[in-house]
Amino acid sequence: MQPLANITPLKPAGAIEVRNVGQIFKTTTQDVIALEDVSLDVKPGRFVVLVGPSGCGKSTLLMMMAGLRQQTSGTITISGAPIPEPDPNRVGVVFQEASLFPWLTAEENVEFPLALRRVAKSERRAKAQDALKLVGLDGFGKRHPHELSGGMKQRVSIARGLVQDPPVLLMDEPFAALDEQTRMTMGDELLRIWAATGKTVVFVTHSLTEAVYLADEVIVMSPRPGRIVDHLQVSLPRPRTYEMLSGDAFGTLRDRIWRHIRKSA
Amino acid sequence: MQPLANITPLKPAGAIEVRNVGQIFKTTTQDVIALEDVSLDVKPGRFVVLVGPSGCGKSTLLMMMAGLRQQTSGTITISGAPIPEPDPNRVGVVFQEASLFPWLTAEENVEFPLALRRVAKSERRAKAQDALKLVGLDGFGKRHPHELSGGMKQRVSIARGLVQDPPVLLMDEPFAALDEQTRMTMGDELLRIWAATGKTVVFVTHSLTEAVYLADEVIVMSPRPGRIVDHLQVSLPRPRTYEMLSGDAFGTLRDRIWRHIRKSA
Amino acid sequence: MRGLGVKAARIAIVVALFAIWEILSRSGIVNPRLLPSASDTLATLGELLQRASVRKDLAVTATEVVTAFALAVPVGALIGFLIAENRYFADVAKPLLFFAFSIPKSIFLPMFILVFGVGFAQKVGFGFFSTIFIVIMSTTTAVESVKVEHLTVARSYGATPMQTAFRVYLPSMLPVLLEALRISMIFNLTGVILAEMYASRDGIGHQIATWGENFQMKQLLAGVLMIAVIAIAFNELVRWVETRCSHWRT
Amino acid sequence: MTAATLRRLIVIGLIALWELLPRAGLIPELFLPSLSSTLAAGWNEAGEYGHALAVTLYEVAISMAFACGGGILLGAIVGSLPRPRILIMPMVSSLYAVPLVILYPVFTVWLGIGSESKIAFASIYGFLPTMLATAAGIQTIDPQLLLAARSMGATLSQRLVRVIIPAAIPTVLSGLRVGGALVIVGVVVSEMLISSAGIGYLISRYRTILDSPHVFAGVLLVLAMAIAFNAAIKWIERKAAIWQTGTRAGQNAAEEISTTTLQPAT
Amino acid sequence: ADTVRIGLPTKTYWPTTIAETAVRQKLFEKEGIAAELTIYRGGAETFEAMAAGAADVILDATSLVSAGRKKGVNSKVLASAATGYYGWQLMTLSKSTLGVKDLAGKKVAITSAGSGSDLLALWTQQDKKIEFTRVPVGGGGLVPNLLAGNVDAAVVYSPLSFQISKSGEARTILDFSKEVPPNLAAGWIALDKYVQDKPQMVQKTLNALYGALMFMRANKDASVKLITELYEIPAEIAALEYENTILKLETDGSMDGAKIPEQLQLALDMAKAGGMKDLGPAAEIISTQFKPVPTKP
Ligand SMILES: Nc1ncnc2c1ncn2[C@@H]1O[C@H](COP(=O)(O)OP(=O)(O)OP(=O)(O)O)[C@@H](O)[C@H]1O
Ligand SMILES: Nc1ncnc2c1ncn2[C@@H]1O[C@H](COP(=O)(O)OP(=O)(O)OP(=O)(O)O)[C@@H](O)[C@H]1O
Ligand SMILES: O=C([O-])O
Ligand SMILES: [Mg+2]
Ligand SMILES: [Mg+2]
Repeated sequence: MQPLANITPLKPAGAIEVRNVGQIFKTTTQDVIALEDVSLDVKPGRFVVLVGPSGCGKSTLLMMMAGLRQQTSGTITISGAPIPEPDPNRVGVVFQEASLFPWLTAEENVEFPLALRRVAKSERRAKAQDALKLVGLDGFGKRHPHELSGGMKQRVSIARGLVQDPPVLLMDEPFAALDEQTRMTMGDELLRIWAATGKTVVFVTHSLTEAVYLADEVIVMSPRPGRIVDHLQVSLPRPRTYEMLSGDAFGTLRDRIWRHIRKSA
Repeated sequence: MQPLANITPLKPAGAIEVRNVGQIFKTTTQDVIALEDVSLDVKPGRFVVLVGPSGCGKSTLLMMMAGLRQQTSGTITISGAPIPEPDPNRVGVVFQEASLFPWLTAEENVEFPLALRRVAKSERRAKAQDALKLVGLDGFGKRHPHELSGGMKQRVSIARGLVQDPPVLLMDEPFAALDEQTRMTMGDELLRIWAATGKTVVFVTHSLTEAVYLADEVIVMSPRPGRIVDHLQVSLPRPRTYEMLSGDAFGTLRDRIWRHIRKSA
Repeated sequence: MRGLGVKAARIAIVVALFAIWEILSRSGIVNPRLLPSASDTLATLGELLQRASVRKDLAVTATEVVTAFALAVPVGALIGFLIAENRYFADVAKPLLFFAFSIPKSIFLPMFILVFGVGFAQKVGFGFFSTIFIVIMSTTTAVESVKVEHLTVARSYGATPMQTAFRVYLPSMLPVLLEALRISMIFNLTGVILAEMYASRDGIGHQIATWGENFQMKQLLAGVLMIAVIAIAFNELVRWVETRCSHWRT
Repeated sequence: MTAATLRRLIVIGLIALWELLPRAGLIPELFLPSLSSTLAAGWNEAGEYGHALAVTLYEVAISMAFACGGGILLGAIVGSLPRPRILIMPMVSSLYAVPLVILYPVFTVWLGIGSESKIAFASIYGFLPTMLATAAGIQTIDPQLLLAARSMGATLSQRLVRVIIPAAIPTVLSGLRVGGALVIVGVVVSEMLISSAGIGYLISRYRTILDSPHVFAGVLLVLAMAIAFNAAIKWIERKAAIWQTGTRAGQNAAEEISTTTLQPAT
Repeated sequence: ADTVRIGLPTKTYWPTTIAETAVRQKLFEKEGIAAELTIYRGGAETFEAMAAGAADVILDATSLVSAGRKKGVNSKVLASAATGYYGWQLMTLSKSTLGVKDLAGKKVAITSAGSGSDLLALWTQQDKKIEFTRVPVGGGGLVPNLLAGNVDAAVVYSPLSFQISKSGEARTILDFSKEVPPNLAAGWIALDKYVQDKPQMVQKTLNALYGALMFMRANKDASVKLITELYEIPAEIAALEYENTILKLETDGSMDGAKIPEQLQLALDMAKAGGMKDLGPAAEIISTQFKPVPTKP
């Protein structure tokens, strides 16, 4: 991990503070209140999962944390400082839509963030290879996006997010297009990387099982306007195992979330 | 449903026959055998779910059934006739990526297939409204795709697929970006429409629960090269209920599929 | 609000340009005989527009320009579309057409007199000839920039070639196409005026040539301004269409 | 018949017509001298034409750098910044609407009648369409790609070079094609109007004294430049084909690549 | 009535004034024909237009007729119009002290290579035995480049020459109308085919044109007024144009005259010196078929 110049000693790298944040979209027809009065504290190194019905504002919240969109009201700080601009040294993003560059190969897409930082060719090739191996795309590096399946594209996009290695990683439904087995493997891989690097992860998913399996905390949102309706601490021990899925603690948490979603969707 | 001119009396509308189909992609680096010797018979009015690990060739198979891509070997017939060209009177497709036209509103996107057939303005507006309501996007008709969330876009795309009302409906991971509640509601809606219209549906999903819940038959594929490794009949009674999910029959089927996926992913 | 600001800024820039022009000329930084002041030029412009003959010339030129444009754009767009759509036709015609584009058209002015004589048909013919290649090329590129997945969707719904053209190609190419339309108009206008300057009985190009050769700078600049205003008016019209059609872009 | 064969037949047909029509007296030699007499005229004055070609090529090369390089760069910058785009683009395209050819004789006052004025004129003539086409192409770029690049901390120049230009490649290439062709036209036309060197100068000088074979020898050289330019663009297009994946142009290019790789090289 | 299409090389050039006068005085009507005037970019373009069949009778440099014959365009000079370069002057800026002799090694602006102004520049070099650089700047570039100091002198046509002389911007250092020996520089021209098909039309056209010249000679005020209007110049300049060009033109037009072959040959020789090749003998392009009978207003 590269040194972070712009953090204050009091707020360690990776802390996220969202204070009374609102987001209003102006459209041609009417104004849309996407988020209203959202407050949220994520301690460094936590794995936080965001769930909520379609259109409740999860992606919008992530975009604001990434500095890709400015909130209409409220403040957001990452590692103690506001984020008026995207800052890859503080935050990395894996988008909901794969957003690969069609003119680059899978490998080159993964290398892209490193190339931006002028990492030496050989080093970035090696890192890209590792990341592709991690997402199970060993040997697909030379393909262009249009030659990949939907799930493969999404995995390339995840590899691109991982290779940047920022203290905060925002992931927007990264596993949505994956089969259950791949999804599990990748979830475990992600937890391994997270544990090893101490990153803060904010992860959006629609799978409640996945949410509980991965999270330290689950944040549940309701739509129109998007609000936080619940904030659960998942106190299951780590490492998580698939046996836990059938345990009571797991079931209780999952049910609690499910009731929220059911109500608001 | 409109009358079908080009079906033979022997092969009723909605039958799908896939015989020894293979698909080889030529890429700049090497040739990719995406599918090999795939054979499959779908009787009219059946609900067939296709599962398999990422990159096994599900989308490719669907594209060939839709006449959007020609197989390298083998034959495919829909309602008794080959499908060298897309034919919206025989087959409708919901694509894996929403592929909405950015210059049209949600409503206009849904109306698109009807507009192509010169359906009267008022009629197609009414149909589009119905379809949007069905996918829970009542009131979002006037928005453009870039003003919608990922899940909303996917639902518009589903509405677009439903509005054309063909005897065969091919759906490629249509619910991937939806939360569990919406997913369930939409699954039930789909089953209702299916039961009422007698359509043949081929449905791709990564959720094994969803697969068993929806299907008459589940077809399991393995990757590189893509082959059919199992073909299950789901004999659970209809209408399906959520209580069945915890039943033994359900668990057995799910486990059987899971073992295949586990092996090949 | 933002629209107003942009308008104000634009007007400010135009005013500033005229002010610089005026100052350059009045202060003698540029010889006023070579660059008459903006105010003098505008006064001359007003005076010229009073003349029935000038108005008639403008009408003649406008008719030629509009006719040539109305012919060149659909024909060119059709050919361009065919090139993009049909591999065989493209392989035959594309290199030849692209090659023809890079030849200075004015070399062929005498040929047009040979074929059409001197008159309306010759001006329109040359305007057409000056415009069609750029229309063809731009259409081809615009077609080629269309996203494959959008075509796939349309294909899956059984869109006819016509429907694909109007419902997929046209909207997705619109920004490129409208830009092409603007440039085409400029070529068209230049073509017609060159033809008028070369041989004619009337038309504004004819006048401009005379003013230039007689060193009547005020009239020359006023004439150029006249043409520029026409071209700019057309530009703005296209832009208006563009903003009406492209609101979905962010 | 393959497309290439038909195309060659057309070209051969045109060449044959060029020789035969004047010979048969169907077109007066004044308008179109036969190809053979044109070639003879060019050959007899080979030195003069060679010198003129050198001058013209020099002017074309420099103008090309200004027009295409500058046009693509500025088009990409202006096209990707919404504010300047809204403010500047209308003014730029309006500026281009001023028929410069008419004012060219006056411009020579400040630019002289040497190569500088040709280069200035041709640069402007080719620059604006290149810039406008590039800027328009930028607008068709998927905004999601720019968002992704921004999230990875791409600076403006990195976004320009690594995202905007590659994504706009089909339009940029056409801008290049149009701009480059216009540079050739611009240089030759300005030489024809006012100059004492270059192919355009020879064309208009011989034209004034009705020496049509020499006029067409000059035209032939212009055609040769156009052919060379087209070959260069084709080469660039082939190099850039890989960038165009996901668009129609990319599909065509990919087909082209696969057909050429499948065919034995003969 | 049958229409004759008259081709004129530029607007502000005396043939235009004459043809316009003929139209306004209804001289063509009096001959029972109609006329359609077309103005071209220059002499070569006018000649091409005639060759293309877009003009029937043109006024142009006689040398082009000779050059055209070698290019498959058969035409003849039907009537002599001017034996001098009236109003053409070699000019420098007023503040310049250069004389003709001082131009050696300097830059002199001409309109374009091979044009009338080029011919005169070449003649000056030969006659004065000096060498200078001829710089083609186009008609529109002559005065601007002179004023801007890009060139040291310029060969200027009328009435532009009168205009900038009168305004005090430039002064004449050589008056070609006086210095160049009389030669048949310009005449009325038609294709042989047209002459053969419609000799009557040609005769009537020439009658009207020479009638117009006669009218102009007889009506100074009306003529000056017409020039003022056509050229958009002050009346005093128009008067100069009238005095110095219109009144100098050939009134007879007949190609029978004893001096004609010699004067025409001189014109061709000058053209040869100017770079024209393949010029035939003068006799080849003389037509004596017509003698203009000026139409009375
Ligand atoms: N650019 C925009 N203009 C207008 N409205 C927008 C825009 N972007 C998002 N919205 C609206 O804001 C709301 C929240 O959108 P967002 O994409 O954050 O949802 P989400 O929770 O990520 O949903 P999903 O699970 O479907 O991805 C939605 O109602 C959407 O329509
Ligand atoms: N145009 C293409 N060129 C080359 N290879 C391709 C192309 N399209 C698909 N493939 C390859 O074919 C295989 C099957 O792809 P397909 O998209 O059918 O997979 P899928 O089963 O739908 O996967 P997913 O669940 O990830 O969507 C993949 O290995 C993919 O890389
Ligand atoms: O020749 C021109 O098109 O300017
Ligand atoms: Mg989202
Ligand atoms: Mg797929």
